[in-house]
Amino acid sequence: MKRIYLDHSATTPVDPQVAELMMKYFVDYYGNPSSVHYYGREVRKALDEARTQVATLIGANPAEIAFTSGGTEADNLAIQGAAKAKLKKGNHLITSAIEHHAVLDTCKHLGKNGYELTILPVDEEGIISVDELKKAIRPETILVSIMHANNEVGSIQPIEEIGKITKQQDILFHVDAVQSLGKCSIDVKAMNIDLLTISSHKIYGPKGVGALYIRKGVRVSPLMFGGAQERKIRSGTENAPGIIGFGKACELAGQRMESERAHLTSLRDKLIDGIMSKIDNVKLNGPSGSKRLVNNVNVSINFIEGESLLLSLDMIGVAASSGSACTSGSLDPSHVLLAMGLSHEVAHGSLRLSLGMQNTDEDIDYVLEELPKIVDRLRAMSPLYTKTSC
Amino acid sequence: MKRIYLDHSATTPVDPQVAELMMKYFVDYYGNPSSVHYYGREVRKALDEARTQVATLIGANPAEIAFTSGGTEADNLAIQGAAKAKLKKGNHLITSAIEHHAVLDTCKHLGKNGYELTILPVDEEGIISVDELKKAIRPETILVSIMHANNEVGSIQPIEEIGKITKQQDILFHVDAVQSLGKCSIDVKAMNIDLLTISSHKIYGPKGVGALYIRKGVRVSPLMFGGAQERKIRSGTENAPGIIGFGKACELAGQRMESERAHLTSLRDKLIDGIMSKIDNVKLNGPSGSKRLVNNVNVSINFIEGESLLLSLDMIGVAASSGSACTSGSLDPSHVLLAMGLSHEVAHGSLRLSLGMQNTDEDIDYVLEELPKIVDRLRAMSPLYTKTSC
Amino acid sequence: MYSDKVIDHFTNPRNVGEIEGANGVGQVGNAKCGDIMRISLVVEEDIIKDIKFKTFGCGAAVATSSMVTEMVKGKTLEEALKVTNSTVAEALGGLPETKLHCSNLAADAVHDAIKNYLEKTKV
Amino acid sequence: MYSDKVIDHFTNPRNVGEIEGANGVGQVGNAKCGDIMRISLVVEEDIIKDIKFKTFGCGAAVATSSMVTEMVKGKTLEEALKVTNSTVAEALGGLPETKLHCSNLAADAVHDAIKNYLEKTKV
Ligand SMILES: Cc1ncc(COP(=O)(O)O)c(C=O)c1O
Ligand SMILES: Cc1ncc(COP(=O)(O)O)c(C=O)c1O
Repeated sequence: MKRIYLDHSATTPVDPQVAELMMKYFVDYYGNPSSVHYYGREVRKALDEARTQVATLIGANPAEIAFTSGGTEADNLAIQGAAKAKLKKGNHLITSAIEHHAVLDTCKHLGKNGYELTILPVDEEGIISVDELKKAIRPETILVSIMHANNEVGSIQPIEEIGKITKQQDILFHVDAVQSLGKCSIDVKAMNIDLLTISSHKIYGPKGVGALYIRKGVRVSPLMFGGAQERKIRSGTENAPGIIGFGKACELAGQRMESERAHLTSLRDKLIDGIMSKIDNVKLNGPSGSKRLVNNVNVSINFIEGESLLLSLDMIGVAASSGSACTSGSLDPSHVLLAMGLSHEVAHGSLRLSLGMQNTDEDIDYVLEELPKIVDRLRAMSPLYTKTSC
Repeated sequence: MKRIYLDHSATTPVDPQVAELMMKYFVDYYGNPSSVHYYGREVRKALDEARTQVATLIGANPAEIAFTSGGTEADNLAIQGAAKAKLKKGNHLITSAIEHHAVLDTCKHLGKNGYELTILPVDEEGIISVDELKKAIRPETILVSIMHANNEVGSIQPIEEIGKITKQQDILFHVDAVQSLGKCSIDVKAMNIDLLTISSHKIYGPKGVGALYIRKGVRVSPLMFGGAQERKIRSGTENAPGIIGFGKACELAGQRMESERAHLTSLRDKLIDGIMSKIDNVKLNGPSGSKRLVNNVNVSINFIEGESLLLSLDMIGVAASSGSACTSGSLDPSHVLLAMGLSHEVAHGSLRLSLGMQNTDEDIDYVLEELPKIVDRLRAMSPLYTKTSC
Repeated sequence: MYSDKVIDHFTNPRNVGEIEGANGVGQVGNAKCGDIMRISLVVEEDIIKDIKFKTFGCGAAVATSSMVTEMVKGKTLEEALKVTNSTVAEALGGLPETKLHCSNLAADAVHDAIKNYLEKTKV
Repeated sequence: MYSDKVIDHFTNPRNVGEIEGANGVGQVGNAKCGDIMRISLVVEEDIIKDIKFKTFGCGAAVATSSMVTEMVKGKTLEEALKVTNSTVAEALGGLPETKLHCSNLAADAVHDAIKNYLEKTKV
């Protein structure tokens, strides 16, 4: 069976060039980078190069990058670490209702443990209001954490505008850029970002590696104690092959960004237009055009439930995801879709198709051919659907 | 140049079988294990198998394993997590002076943040006294953290005895078994261990992966919040290839344990005997015989400094490590050697040679041939050495 | 995640639809929680002669609905009332832990339809 | 980590040893901190005619000791006193950050030996 992977926002395959490079550091240059000897030194050099590759993609200095075990750890390190380090100054945090759980749940945890938390709402396109953010700022506000691009609906937040405000008011600004890395250009200096989370496995690098950009002069308390690696910010033997792979993936992402943006945008718009015209009772979730992440398609298909849609797609070789409760791991459907004002029913029927480098026009044609049949079949089974409902 | 790697306690090469298996999960089965579709399901199955492989090696149930980004994170999760979860019961922690920094520094951090800490001394062989441990226990003691085998001097602690005491007194018992895994048999049930740290890159698995065994019924608070992976104990997209590689490494380690123990013990004793007989003014650090880790050799070579010894060895292709301040990343030499009563001078001249699977009798012969020459050369340069000093 | 039987029943669900002249109709769940199952059946002389379902829900919800219709079709009402959500899950070769509660209500829907039949015929 | 020059001086240190009839001897550091450098020199008519070192310490300590002996040999005392720890580090093509303080004391040892010579000759 031909398989079409349309779940790149969940994770990506490792680029063969990246995998090959890592292999070298598994079996040949396997030393501990802290070691004095040959095996350690060779790895140390490669680590330094990776740090530069990562820094370059986001406009940072290599010394401002702390490698972590992934986006989740970087988000936690940024938020827990900054909150702790800044507690003398204040205890108020601001975030948005559509953040990834790694941000939202960390903020909520702090909100129950001595900090005050404001969760900003979003509009129906999944975008926060800068005015509301301004109003939420208090003298004791120490951190604003707003994601760059949303992982479910692809909405892009007004990061530059927020950065100007936080800079002016001397508040730390953390941005989760896990989804935008390699797809939107990021310049931490120009955007006035103090802390930026990125993750390797969303840009064709290995899983289990991420990084936190920490602007020079900004202090975050560590989550973990130990061998004092990463300038004490992140102890633990460095995952050298993983970091080196991430570095390479960043380099490739930088080289490919422009052409990939064009490629993905064209596939995205073809897919959205096709779905909207071929299936009735469908709603596009998230903005369209330039406010939408280039590789994100998210639609609610009324009267059917997301997981059964995914299973049906899987049976014809198409891998996708959904914000239905049955796939969210909780009893409620996606908190992002609910925050955008969707009813539970409509949120249950959401389908995310996230595009990647390997996808082709033919892939989209195939999906546009098959998806309507699946929808028909599931709707015929649904007690909520009657032919007249359109 | 022939290269001989004698730094297996710092890290090991990845077994080619493990690397090959991981490759499959980088480029073919790359899905997110939380996904409903084919790519996710295939990975989920392999993760389940890895969990079983890891659990089997330590006598645990698969559901008692939480994967982490390494030994450091597992130590932090165990100690910070248990301390937090048990705070209602008490606030006293007990550890030893020779723990890895991932344990010791975490305990010290807690000691400055509302907890009471007892650090047990060790004898000149680097072993704690069970009697002193008993005396240190108070009604408010909630956690005892003692490593299985020490990473520098290879001393093996009386874990079974400690486990009986902590069990009887209803105190949590955490064991850092990073160095003993695959070299000593471990049975968490028989040893009455509640929390056990292990790390993949010390047993021919990939870096950046570890696990914490958490006995059924024991609660630890998470360090990180997010997607609720690993039963909410450790959020973050699973490092699937890494975990799968770790699983395979555990399986292989189990199969090889008996023969490796014999192989390593024989090389170790040959190396120790050779050094002691060929070089004057040398001291073996740590115990000998069965109380010593099978792959550890640690000697202090008087009148010379560790880093220059390592550099000299590196130049003839031998990779080793030292507890000298110049390699410890701090201004003091190894806290382990100091805790065993060594003077700073003698600690600076320590040399650790840690053996592995690939080492041969010829490797040892070569080291025994070359090391005395290097020592002579460095001593000739040393203001501390006079020919009469022996 | 799902057993082969679940996948089979999801892919080729038995007895989908609504019976025009049903003398018993039952429904459980609601769209908010993500699962709705509607059962219509024809009872003749205490025996379920015909049964059909419509389901909005995940794979487990569809498969249990399909399975329960097979299990009770041709059975007496008394026998059908003995079929529970867990016997349905068993018949499917088990369900994932997370699906055991919210998506496993098909037997309840059948019981609801039988109750509806009994209430109707009482009158 | 170390520059090629450091490695060269570590591998082939110049002027190792102790001069029997030295008229100036200096020593800095202590074994506790892990670095000791001892310099012995022969001064004739204000010029360093001969110089040797003995060093207990890391690669940087050995290399800086070796380098400093080369830098001051044949120089006047005044010139030698202008050689500092940082000019030695520079001459070696730089040292790792962590080595800049504790292991970079060779010039101090030379200065100490010159002081010793000057004190002796004053008497
Ligand atoms: C926006 C966003 N933030 C954070 C994460 C977490 O990153 P990781 O999977 O590397 O832990 C993800 C992906 O899972 C994400 O999409
Ligand atoms: C005894 C011991 N504990 C913990 C660790 C830390 O493990 P990791 O390197 O996987 O973070 C190590 C090794 O570095 C170790 O030897």
